[in-house]
Amino acid sequence: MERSRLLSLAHLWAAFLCFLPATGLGLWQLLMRSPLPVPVDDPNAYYASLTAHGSIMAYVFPTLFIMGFGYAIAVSALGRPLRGENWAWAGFVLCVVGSLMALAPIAGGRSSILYTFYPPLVGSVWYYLGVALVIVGSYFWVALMLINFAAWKRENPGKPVPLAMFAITTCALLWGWTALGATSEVVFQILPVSLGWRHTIDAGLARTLFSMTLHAIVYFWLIPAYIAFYTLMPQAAGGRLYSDTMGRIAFVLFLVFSIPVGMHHLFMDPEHGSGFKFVHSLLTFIVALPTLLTVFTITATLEIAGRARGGKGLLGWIRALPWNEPMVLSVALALLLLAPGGFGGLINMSYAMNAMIHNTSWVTAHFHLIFGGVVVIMYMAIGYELWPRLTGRPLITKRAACVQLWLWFWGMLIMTVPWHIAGLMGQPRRYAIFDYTDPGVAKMAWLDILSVVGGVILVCSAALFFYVLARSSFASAAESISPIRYALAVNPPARVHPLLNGFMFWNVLLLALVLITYGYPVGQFFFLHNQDAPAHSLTREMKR
Amino acid sequence: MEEEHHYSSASEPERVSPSISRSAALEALKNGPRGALVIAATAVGLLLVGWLLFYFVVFLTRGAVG
Amino acid sequence: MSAGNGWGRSWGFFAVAMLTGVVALSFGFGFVLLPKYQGTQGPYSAKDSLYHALGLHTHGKELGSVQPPLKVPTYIVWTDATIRQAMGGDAKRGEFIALNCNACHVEQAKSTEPWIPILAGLDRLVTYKQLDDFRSGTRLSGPMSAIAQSLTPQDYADVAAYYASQPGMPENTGERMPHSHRTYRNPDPLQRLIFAGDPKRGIAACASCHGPGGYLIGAPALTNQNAVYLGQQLQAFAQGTRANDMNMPMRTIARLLTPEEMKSLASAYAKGLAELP
Amino acid sequence: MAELLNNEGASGLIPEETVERTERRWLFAMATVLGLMLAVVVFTGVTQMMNPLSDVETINPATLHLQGEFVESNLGTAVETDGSITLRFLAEQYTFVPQCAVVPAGTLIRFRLTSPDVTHGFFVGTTNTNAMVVPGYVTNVMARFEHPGTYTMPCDEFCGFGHHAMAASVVVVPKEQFTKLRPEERTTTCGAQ
Repeated sequence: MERSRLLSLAHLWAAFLCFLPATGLGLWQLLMRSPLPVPVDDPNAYYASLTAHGSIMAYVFPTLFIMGFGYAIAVSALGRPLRGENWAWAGFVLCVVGSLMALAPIAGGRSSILYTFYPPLVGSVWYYLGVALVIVGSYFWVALMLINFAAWKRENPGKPVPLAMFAITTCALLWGWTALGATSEVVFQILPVSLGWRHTIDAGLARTLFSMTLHAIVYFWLIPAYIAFYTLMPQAAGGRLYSDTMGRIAFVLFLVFSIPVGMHHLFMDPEHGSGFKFVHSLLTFIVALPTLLTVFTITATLEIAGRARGGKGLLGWIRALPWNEPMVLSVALALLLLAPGGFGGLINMSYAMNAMIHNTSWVTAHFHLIFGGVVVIMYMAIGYELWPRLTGRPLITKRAACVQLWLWFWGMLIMTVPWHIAGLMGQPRRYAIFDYTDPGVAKMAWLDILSVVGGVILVCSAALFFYVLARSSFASAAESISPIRYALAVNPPARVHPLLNGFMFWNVLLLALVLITYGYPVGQFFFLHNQDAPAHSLTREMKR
Repeated sequence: MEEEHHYSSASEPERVSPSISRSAALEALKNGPRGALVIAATAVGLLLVGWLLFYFVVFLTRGAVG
Repeated sequence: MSAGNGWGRSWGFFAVAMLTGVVALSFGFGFVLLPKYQGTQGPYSAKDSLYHALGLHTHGKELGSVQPPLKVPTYIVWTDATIRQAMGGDAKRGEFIALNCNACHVEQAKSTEPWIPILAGLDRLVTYKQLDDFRSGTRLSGPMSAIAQSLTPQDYADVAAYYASQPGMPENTGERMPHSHRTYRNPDPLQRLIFAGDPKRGIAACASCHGPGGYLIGAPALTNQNAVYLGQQLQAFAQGTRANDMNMPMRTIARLLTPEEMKSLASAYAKGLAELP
Repeated sequence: MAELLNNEGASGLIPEETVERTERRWLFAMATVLGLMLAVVVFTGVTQMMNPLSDVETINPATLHLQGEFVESNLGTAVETDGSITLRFLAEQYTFVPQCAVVPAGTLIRFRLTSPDVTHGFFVGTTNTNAMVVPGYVTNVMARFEHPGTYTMPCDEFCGFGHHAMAASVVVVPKEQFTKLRPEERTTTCGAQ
């Protein structure tokens, strides 16, 4: 047990250690885009920094965090030692080595191609190898989650798998499936070119493969946040989960629907017809359902707790909730951020309406609200929840933790709301600098300055988060610390339907759906001619 | 016999949150989750109205697509 | 929940049925209804709609405005084979061939005449492409055309390899250390032009292709190049008397520059951007 | 634990049914909301031709300067024999060619773009004309600008170190003014001195 706590702790430390500097990079990038003075104002450095910020925040930080959280769930919810713990450590080492390998060439200015790869732009081979290693390391985790899930089920036939474990296994499966898109892009298209074996790339195919990962990766990040909603928050609030079944349905829907929607990132691309674009648009509407379901279930769960604590009236229970509990506060803040974030998402996914905001700051704002807002604020709350259990030392202060969460909430809103507006005014994303002497651009100056204010608040919040965890790690050990406890549903099911207790059926459905929705869009590239483009490097001659 | 019911939360009973009893939860739910329904429905309603406004007022006035 | 209530017994059937319905609906809308009215000519027949939705309709060939080229800027095509050949020269052989070049581009390739470019350290693809353009006549120069016509493509590659190996101008691989004052915050308009560009006029930063810090296939690094040569070439691009830039980037951008800007850009690069902070 | 779970009706039939019924109603309500939005999307897609671009045309990005419709002399605004307008741009590191083009107001215009090097994108002012330009493919987009004026057309996809300064302009003039322009004036570097 002791070693598995160390395992989770190592993952979380590594995740947060790269998270903190990455927020700093983000703030510097905000300053670069604003009219304010900034040190080292070099556009090339901006693109390197954006590559680093994106690679850390999209690949390294969430992956390590989810892995660590997953191991903690497997041990605590299943109540048995982790099977294959040595493999877990091996996966961890691979992730850390891969991260360093990817970050070195970025820092050296050799891979300023952004974290979304963008072939035929090609950067240093070490960058791609590093990212690939992180994915390989995470696959160790995927396998371990599945193995531990299956082992428990074998030993407890007919019993419902604990919801937290069911959900984290969905998360692992989802990642296992969806990472295949980006992985095949890197392995079959980019690596051969950056190694000098091949010299041309089909950019259309690359974009399509990447789109298979690009959307579902968000649900890979999101599911742990929802696990906290469903299984950790009710106990912190002092209540019960409204419905266990709805949780299972939501997670299963995520698994099935979050991959065959990826082409909504390609609505404005010339390499696909509008037919499949619409199919993916409609399926994106469906994948909004589990979130809408969750919103209600979780609000109802909060209501149960509030009423159990003596809250009266239609909305009086809200005041009765323990708002000084980081877990409760963060869930409420996450739901509040989910509203504008989800609104942006509804706009983006609506087929032709995508043209209004495609590749403007609006999109950056949207995914910062969803990932940086909803997901990260829950990761922080999970961090506060797990820390005492992993270190054996109590959290030094819940008050500072709550202040930190509030700061993160306001910082994220102040940063992203102006971005939305600027995007509608026609501000492109991924610009290092703007020429504010242009009257058309000058109109957006105040928006960009406001975003910087948000960024400053976010960095302060991140620093405070780090401070609370670090100080708590060195507090004196507590006599006893209660274990992680998972919420009981109002009606804890004695049995659940086999389909909501395993994944084989959903895997088959998912596979069928992926074949239907991606079969032709990927297959067409093998029948097109002429489209291969020579690879381009930004910094040097390609190796030939 | 009821011991088995905790499995949907965690494998071991001591890992299950002891917050409130089932009867307390049912008592809290006596009037259904009305407040939650009101809040969630209002939020989704606002989203829908906002979406419609964006679609007809902002998007369609910006000209043709494709 | 127990298996039997509420949602019905046959979860699996229910899920598959719902999914089939959703997929059928999405294909019906996406491939039948929407494409029928898409485009300017609709409504289309069912077959045409399907073709359209799959992206199989193409327009390029039907358009009358497509005309054969009036002139060709360069016959170089950056295919694998070309790049391999241009990068695969033998510097030793190149040194021997370059004996002929040194009369003008002199030993160590420091040229004496300011309108003759410095070749030492020049990117191999650049030397190779320019020689081929001289040969084909897409870049005009009496002496260079004659010389280029007397050489083979393999000779181009060898000479290119030789000059690339000479110390002279910094390679495009250049520095990647971040610097300050390289954005529009810099009050000096010249430095802004070099390092940040001028989007109001559609002028990209010179440095993003010509260094320091940037690289583009076929674009030479310009730091320490002769000022007079640079100035003349910019003018030639602007007036169209030099037109061998593939896909017209230099003609497009040079036309947007004022004569003063061309002069100061040329002299700034010639001085190795040294006086810039 | 035992006392927690041991209470009225271990089967939990009555309340669980209530929970399920509520959740199911919520689910249907949400499906209705989404269905309504989808109906709007489909309806306007049919009545107003609001659909993303749909033509998959490939083109060899390495030989654009030698052959085909994107050779130098074909770039810019062209009037087809049937009077329709085609507007061709190359999006390349780090400029659009031509850097500026004139089109008539209130007319359906066919934008055709491609890239000789890496992926770019473009949008025109704050209109809905917004698409990616991927090397190897031709982007074919229909647009109509009702209001005369100069529209900025920035590159909106990261293409390299010069990305932030890559922009062209589309000049929309009244129809009658456009017809008076000589062909070379339609495709002119408007910003040139």
